[in-house]
Amino acid sequence: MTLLSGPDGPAAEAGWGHEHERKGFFTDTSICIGCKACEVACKEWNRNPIDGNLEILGSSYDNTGELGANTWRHVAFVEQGQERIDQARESGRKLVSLGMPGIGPKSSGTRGALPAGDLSSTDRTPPDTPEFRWLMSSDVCKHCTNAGCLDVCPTGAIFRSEYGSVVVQQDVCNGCGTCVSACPFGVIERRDDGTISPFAHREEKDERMGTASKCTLCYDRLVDGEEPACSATCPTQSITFGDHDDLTADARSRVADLHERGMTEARLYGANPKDGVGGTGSVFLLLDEPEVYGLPPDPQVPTKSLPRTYARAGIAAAGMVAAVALSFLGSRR
Amino acid sequence: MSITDLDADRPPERGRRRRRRGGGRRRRGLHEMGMGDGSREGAVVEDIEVERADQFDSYYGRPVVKAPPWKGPIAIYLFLGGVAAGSSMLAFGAQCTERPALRRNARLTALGTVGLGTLALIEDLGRPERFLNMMRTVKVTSPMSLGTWIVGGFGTFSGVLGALEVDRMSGQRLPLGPLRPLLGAAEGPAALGQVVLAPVLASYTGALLGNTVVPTWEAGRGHLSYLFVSSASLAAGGAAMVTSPVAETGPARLLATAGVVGDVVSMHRMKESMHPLEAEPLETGRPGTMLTWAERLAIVGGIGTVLGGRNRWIAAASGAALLASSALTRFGVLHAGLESVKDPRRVIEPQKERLAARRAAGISDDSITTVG
Amino acid sequence: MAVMARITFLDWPVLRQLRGADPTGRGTAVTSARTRGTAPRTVEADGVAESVCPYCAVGCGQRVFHKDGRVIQIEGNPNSPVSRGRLCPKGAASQQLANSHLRQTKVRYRRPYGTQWEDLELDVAMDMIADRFIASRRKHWEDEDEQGRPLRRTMGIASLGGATIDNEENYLIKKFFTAAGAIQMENQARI
Amino acid sequence: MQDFANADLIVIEGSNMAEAHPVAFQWVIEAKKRGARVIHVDPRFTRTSANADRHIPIRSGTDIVLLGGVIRHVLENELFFKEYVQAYTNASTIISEQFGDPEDLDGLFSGYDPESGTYDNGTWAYAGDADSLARGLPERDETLQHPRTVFQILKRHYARYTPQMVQDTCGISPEDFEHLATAIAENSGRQRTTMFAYALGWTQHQGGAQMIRTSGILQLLMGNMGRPGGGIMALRGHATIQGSTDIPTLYHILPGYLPMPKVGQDDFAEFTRAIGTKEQKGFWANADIYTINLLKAWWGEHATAENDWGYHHLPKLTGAHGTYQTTMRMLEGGVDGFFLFGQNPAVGSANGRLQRLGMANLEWMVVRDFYMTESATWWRDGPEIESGELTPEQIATEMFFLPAANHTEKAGSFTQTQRMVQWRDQAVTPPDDARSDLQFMYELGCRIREKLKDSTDPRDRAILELTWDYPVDEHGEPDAEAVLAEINGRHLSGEKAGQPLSAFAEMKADGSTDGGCWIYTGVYADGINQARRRTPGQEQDEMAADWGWAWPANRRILYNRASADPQGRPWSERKKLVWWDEEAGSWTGHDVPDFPLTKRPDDPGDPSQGGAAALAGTDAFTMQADGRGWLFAPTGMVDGPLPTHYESPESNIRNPLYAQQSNPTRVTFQDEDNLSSPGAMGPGGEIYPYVFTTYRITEHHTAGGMSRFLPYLSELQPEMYCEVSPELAAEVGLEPYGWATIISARSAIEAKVLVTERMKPLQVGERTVHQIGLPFHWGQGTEAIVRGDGANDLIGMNLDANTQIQNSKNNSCALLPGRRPRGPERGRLVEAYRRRAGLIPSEDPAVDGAAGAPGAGPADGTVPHEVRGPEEASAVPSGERSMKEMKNR
Repeated sequence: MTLLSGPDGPAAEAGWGHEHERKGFFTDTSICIGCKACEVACKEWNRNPIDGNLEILGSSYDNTGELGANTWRHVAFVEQGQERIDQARESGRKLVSLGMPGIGPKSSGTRGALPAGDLSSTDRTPPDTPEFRWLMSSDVCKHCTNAGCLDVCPTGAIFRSEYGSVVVQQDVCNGCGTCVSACPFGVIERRDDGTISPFAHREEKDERMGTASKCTLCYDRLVDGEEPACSATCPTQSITFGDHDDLTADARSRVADLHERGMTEARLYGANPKDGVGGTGSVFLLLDEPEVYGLPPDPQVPTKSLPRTYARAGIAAAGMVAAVALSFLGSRR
Repeated sequence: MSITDLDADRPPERGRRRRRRGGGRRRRGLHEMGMGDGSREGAVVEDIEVERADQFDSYYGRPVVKAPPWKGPIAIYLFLGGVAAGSSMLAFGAQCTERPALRRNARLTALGTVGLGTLALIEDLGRPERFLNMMRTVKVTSPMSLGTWIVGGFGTFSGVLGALEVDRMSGQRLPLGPLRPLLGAAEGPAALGQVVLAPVLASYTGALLGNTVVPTWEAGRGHLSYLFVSSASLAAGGAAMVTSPVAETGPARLLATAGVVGDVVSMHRMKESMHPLEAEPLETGRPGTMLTWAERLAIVGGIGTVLGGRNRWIAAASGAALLASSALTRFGVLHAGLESVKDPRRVIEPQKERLAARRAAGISDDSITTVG
Repeated sequence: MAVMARITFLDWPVLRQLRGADPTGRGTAVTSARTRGTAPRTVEADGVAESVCPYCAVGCGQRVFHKDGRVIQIEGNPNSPVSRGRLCPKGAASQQLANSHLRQTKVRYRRPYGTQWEDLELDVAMDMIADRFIASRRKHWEDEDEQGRPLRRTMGIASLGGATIDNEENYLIKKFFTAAGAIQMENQARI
Repeated sequence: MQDFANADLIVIEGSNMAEAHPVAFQWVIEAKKRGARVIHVDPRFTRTSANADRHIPIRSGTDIVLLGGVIRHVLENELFFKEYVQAYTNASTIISEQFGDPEDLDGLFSGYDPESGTYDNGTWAYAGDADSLARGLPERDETLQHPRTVFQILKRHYARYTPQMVQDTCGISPEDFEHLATAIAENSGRQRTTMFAYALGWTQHQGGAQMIRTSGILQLLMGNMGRPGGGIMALRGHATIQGSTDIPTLYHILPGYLPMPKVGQDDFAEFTRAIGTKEQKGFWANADIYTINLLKAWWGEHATAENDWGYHHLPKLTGAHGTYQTTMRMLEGGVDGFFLFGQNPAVGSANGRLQRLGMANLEWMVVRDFYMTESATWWRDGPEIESGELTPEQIATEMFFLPAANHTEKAGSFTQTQRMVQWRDQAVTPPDDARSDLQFMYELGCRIREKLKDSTDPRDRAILELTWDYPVDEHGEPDAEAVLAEINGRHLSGEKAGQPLSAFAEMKADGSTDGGCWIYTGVYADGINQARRRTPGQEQDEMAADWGWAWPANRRILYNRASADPQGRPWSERKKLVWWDEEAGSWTGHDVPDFPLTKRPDDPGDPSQGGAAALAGTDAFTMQADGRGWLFAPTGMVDGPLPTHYESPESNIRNPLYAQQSNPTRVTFQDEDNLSSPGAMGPGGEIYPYVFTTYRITEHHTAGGMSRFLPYLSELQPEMYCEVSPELAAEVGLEPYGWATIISARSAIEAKVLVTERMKPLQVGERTVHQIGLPFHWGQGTEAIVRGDGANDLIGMNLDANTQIQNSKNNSCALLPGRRPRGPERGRLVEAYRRRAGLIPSEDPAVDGAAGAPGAGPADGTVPHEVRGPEEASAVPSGERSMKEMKNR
């Protein structure tokens, strides 16, 4: 019995066979305009409550704060100056020199009818607006290959769908909250409050109250052949939905393209199946270190070390048995 | 800056209200309210201001991972589960070594604590009426799932044994009817089952907390089970010292003493193994205070047990101290964990360090961040 | 427990774990009956109307799903060559625009110097407005200017329209107001 | 919209496109992916800047200097598209000898009348004899050397708009200027095109129409008009704001940009000749036909040749009757009744206080909306109630709130920003008392007609004779398609009687056809609702001609004749759009050609006939009386034929170019609550040292009536805020995310403080200019989910004379840390500042501080409640420019 998902991919390992391609998102933050349509479309489709006290949160234009029980798409806003941009460019460049899977052959295929000037390898002049930048990025559940929340769920409320996504069955979940502590990205959360309409109809009952809640990759749309609400609405297609393999390939070529244009700050997040969660179903193109966006730099699914943890628990149990036995042996009357 | 005399008529600034959700989680501290440059913020965690570290990046100081929605009842469960586990083992020993009072009291303690503990566990669910959904599956990847089955089994055996003891105490006046012989026949198997499950019950909670990404628990992954069985031992010993006559509590005192030693040692070793940022919540704030007192009470209780354990009053007092120590340990560890998520540095710094260490060691193909 | 009761013994996930391809209980073994019957709410719609977003002037296509006389979902129309199915947050919130609990669907009336809103029949309200229109039109009627040149207009009535009223509506308003001589007719277009 | 993707350079100026038009921005991203450059010129670094290749911060209101600088750059360095300019613009046209330029008159054009504050544009005319001029054949010098050619005048006019002047006026570094100018020069010509996009960042200035003109001149010089990926994209802000100017609910025009008659125009022929003469070139020559068809549509059989087609039923204008003039009239008690159709002036119009006081002075008003907006509830929870100035018991206004049907509850058409008419199908019926405006207006009309049916008063004839009979459904909702059919027009007699017209060319002057809006003729061609055509975009080319219907004649790019060279060949293969097909003997291409189909490129035109026949084969600008794109606008603009920089009236900077400080034709209203800072023209200007500019953000819509009542939008931007630079925050002592009070000469509001490097102080000469950003979506009330002070309360009713649109983008204010005072103290704070600025000296109240100052508008403070600038501005349809001008929202 494997604790972690094997080479057949997460859906196959969860009993689904190979009928469906694994689906996912590619979020290209370099073309995000921070409009938050994804947040709204998500809430509209899923009828999720609003978040917060209707007060400015103090984080640029971000007033929903973070992913949580009610907000399944969250747009981060980060304002940065020159020094930080240089650092980001440098750290991106370093990733290349680390000898990681390198950038593929240079291609300018996406350039359209006219070549936009010669961008040969020597010309690494970074693009304009170098003094300041405003990063925007739409975050979402990662739908990990090895999903902590799914692994620790005691009720089977969380399951791996045939699309490889990780979905909570809100009719099953009893709100134990274990999954919340097992998500390395801080995505899943128990819905303990929230209302869609702040003034009217406060009594309106949300039948999903008290259960764990997060992005379902719009499972209830995928079964009908529709794409998720957020990617469908994204004006600039910063969010795209599709087969995971295709998206990862797109992501790689996009990052190569940006590097070629001198934007060495570009990097992918979640596209490496060898990482601590086995790669993510939602892949991101970031323009700075992950932590700048509130993402963990080296997430590890807890299940990875579970055998060792269990072994420790076993030894401890054995030790307790021994201690009790010795106590009785040591206090013979 | 006062420009007109009318300034005096302005209403006072509203205090910054906290966000409704997330309980006491604070969305921003003073530093984060800087320039909106989210990339470069010192973090302010509740009540403790951490100085601004220039090397540190986070998103407005907001947490990276979330704490589980666990509150007091979970700490109570951890505590009571430990007492139940230890008590049942004492009861089994007492049964084998014919210490009837200890056996009876320990069995009743086990039943009472496991029962209350289970109620506490249910109480903490978001949808308590769906408690039985825990029994839908058996998931090896879920300590909570396995734990549920352990508690379920242990509770059942405890029920049988507890019923027997009550029946005996009441001079077989329980309206058991034809069940009485069955119950009697079940005593052996039930006691055996109970004692098999007990140590696992005491130790699995370490895996439950350890198998998370909550920084302090995650870092304590390798030690929490040791700490918890020790705490269970000293608490169960303490409980026996409170409930049972000194004549029969010799093993309990020994177990308690061993527990104290294990408790103190494993806590220290756990902290030593941690990144300073991960250990910090165990040493500071309310959890730190609780854990300091837990240690003090354990030592006091331990000394009392060793030196005055044969005196009924000193034994009882020491037992009470040990029980309190165990409860504080559980509360302390729980809250230290909950506290540890509030500062994103506790997640980011150790992760960056381990990533850097792997890279330094030549492993560079397992990063979540790539360029191709 | 209601949920447990509905599950037949053979449907018990533990047994499905043992029987099936999902021994770790992380996929097919643990799905509930409701999950297996998942369908989007849009399939239950009585119909889909093709519409246009009412916010800015880009003119994004919308598909309006409705059921039992109520809008249940509004999405971008992928066929639109302008918007290609995409919507901004406002467009994406248009279902709420229609169904927000704050929406006012009854006539409200406030009498002069009144301190509260009152109820009023729509029919009565329309009649009152028609009377007032006629009276105010007469009261401020101007046949000619001070030089005796024809004006044929009234200054007693004004209107200000948003720019989310249809071309056909604008046309009728312009037509009637102009015929009535009410020239003070304005629109968001000048703001 | 899709045409953005064809551009090689996109200059977004005066628009925050990514935030205000996110879905359209996909085409900008598309263009970027195809290799285009995007430059954003804006006072603030916005979400648009974040996705541009370069952001150039500019001092608000100085766009004419920046673009004038680029014009100078391309003229001096001969970088303009010479062939295009010679063939398609009026560069070679010679201007009247009497013309005087601001260069000679220190900021004024010839023909200025200081008494009225208006221009007589007679001296701006083309040179030539009257008959030739009438036929669109002025004197020309094709070598462009004659000193009075438009080309030479233009050169002289912008000679001092140097990079140094740009720096000293706009606060833009020579490097940034160089970048912009070079990018535009490099991305124009045969092979490449540049597109401009603007929005209210240009229109909401006193002089905003001229900002748009500046980009028009530049685009003509660079040969970017009428070509793919070129032109000027007006990004309008409301679903059918284009439609509501085409088929206007505006005082100054009739459907199809026909002007409203003015007092004294008692003769029908005289009226139509003022619009367009039969001899003149282009399509305005048929203005009489368009008018007759409109009158036939309205008064049917009662409109006959004998009674001038019912022309005398039309009311006459005596001046501007815009929304702000109406507000003043309300304050004077001259208006009894007021209808609001989904509009929220208490929050959305300039000087919210005067708006509310005006409404408090009515006898009755009707609010038709979805929600209880601030304009429905001001009498119980408005700021004047909070301050204690008014109580409901004192307010006589009788209020009717009638719930409106929303866009899913009625069928009808919207015209989007690119003139494309799109039909909406009805999904559901409106709930309870909610009704469409169509039904409301129709039923109100029926009731009024019923009540007047026995009237013999000649005043009522226009109402009683009106064609007012539309089929209704079982809920009483009129059939919107029947209305659209009337707008389209139909044959009234002959063999086609009853059939819809298919093009405005079919309209007749003899009463045998009708049509409510000539430019929309064709939208119901063949009895088919063309606006409802929905061939999926995926199945069409980028032009998508089979989706909806664009006026005129389903043409997607106006003046597309100019996409071909004078000989009719595409300028380049890459920028091919419309060309002459010699074999077929007609124009053809990807779009509907904007030219008489079979007129050869070498056709000299027939000046003896008017209209389309008079056009030469190279007269690409078919709506212009001379067939040319106007670098120099002899008519149509009330404040000058060439864009000229003036400072905003409240600006604390002296005009670096001329002694004339501010636009001499600007319109203002005298009221104790409509005062202005004297700016640089008086000592009091320093009391209001900072510039504030208002704007829209993605998460909200206009005055909030369609967003602040929606939870999902409210949570995204829950509070009113101001954006300030770190430098300004330090100067004033503002705490990040604390509160600030912003005080203008009109009002004081409070806002949360966003301290951000996105706001950059600009060095302008000796002065550091701090600009403050204020979104205008919030309003004080109790019904919306999120509420706050309204930025429009700070703004005065000070208008552009061309458009009568207020200046929202460049006003002055003071800034204090902390919240504003409550109750009556708020008013006292405003007053204290006014007093310090000398706006209300004790003995001489209500005098604009700018009055009498050198170079200031001459009549400031002397004309009570009146406007300067004649209303005929946008009422005269002079072709290309005026079409564009209509788009200034």
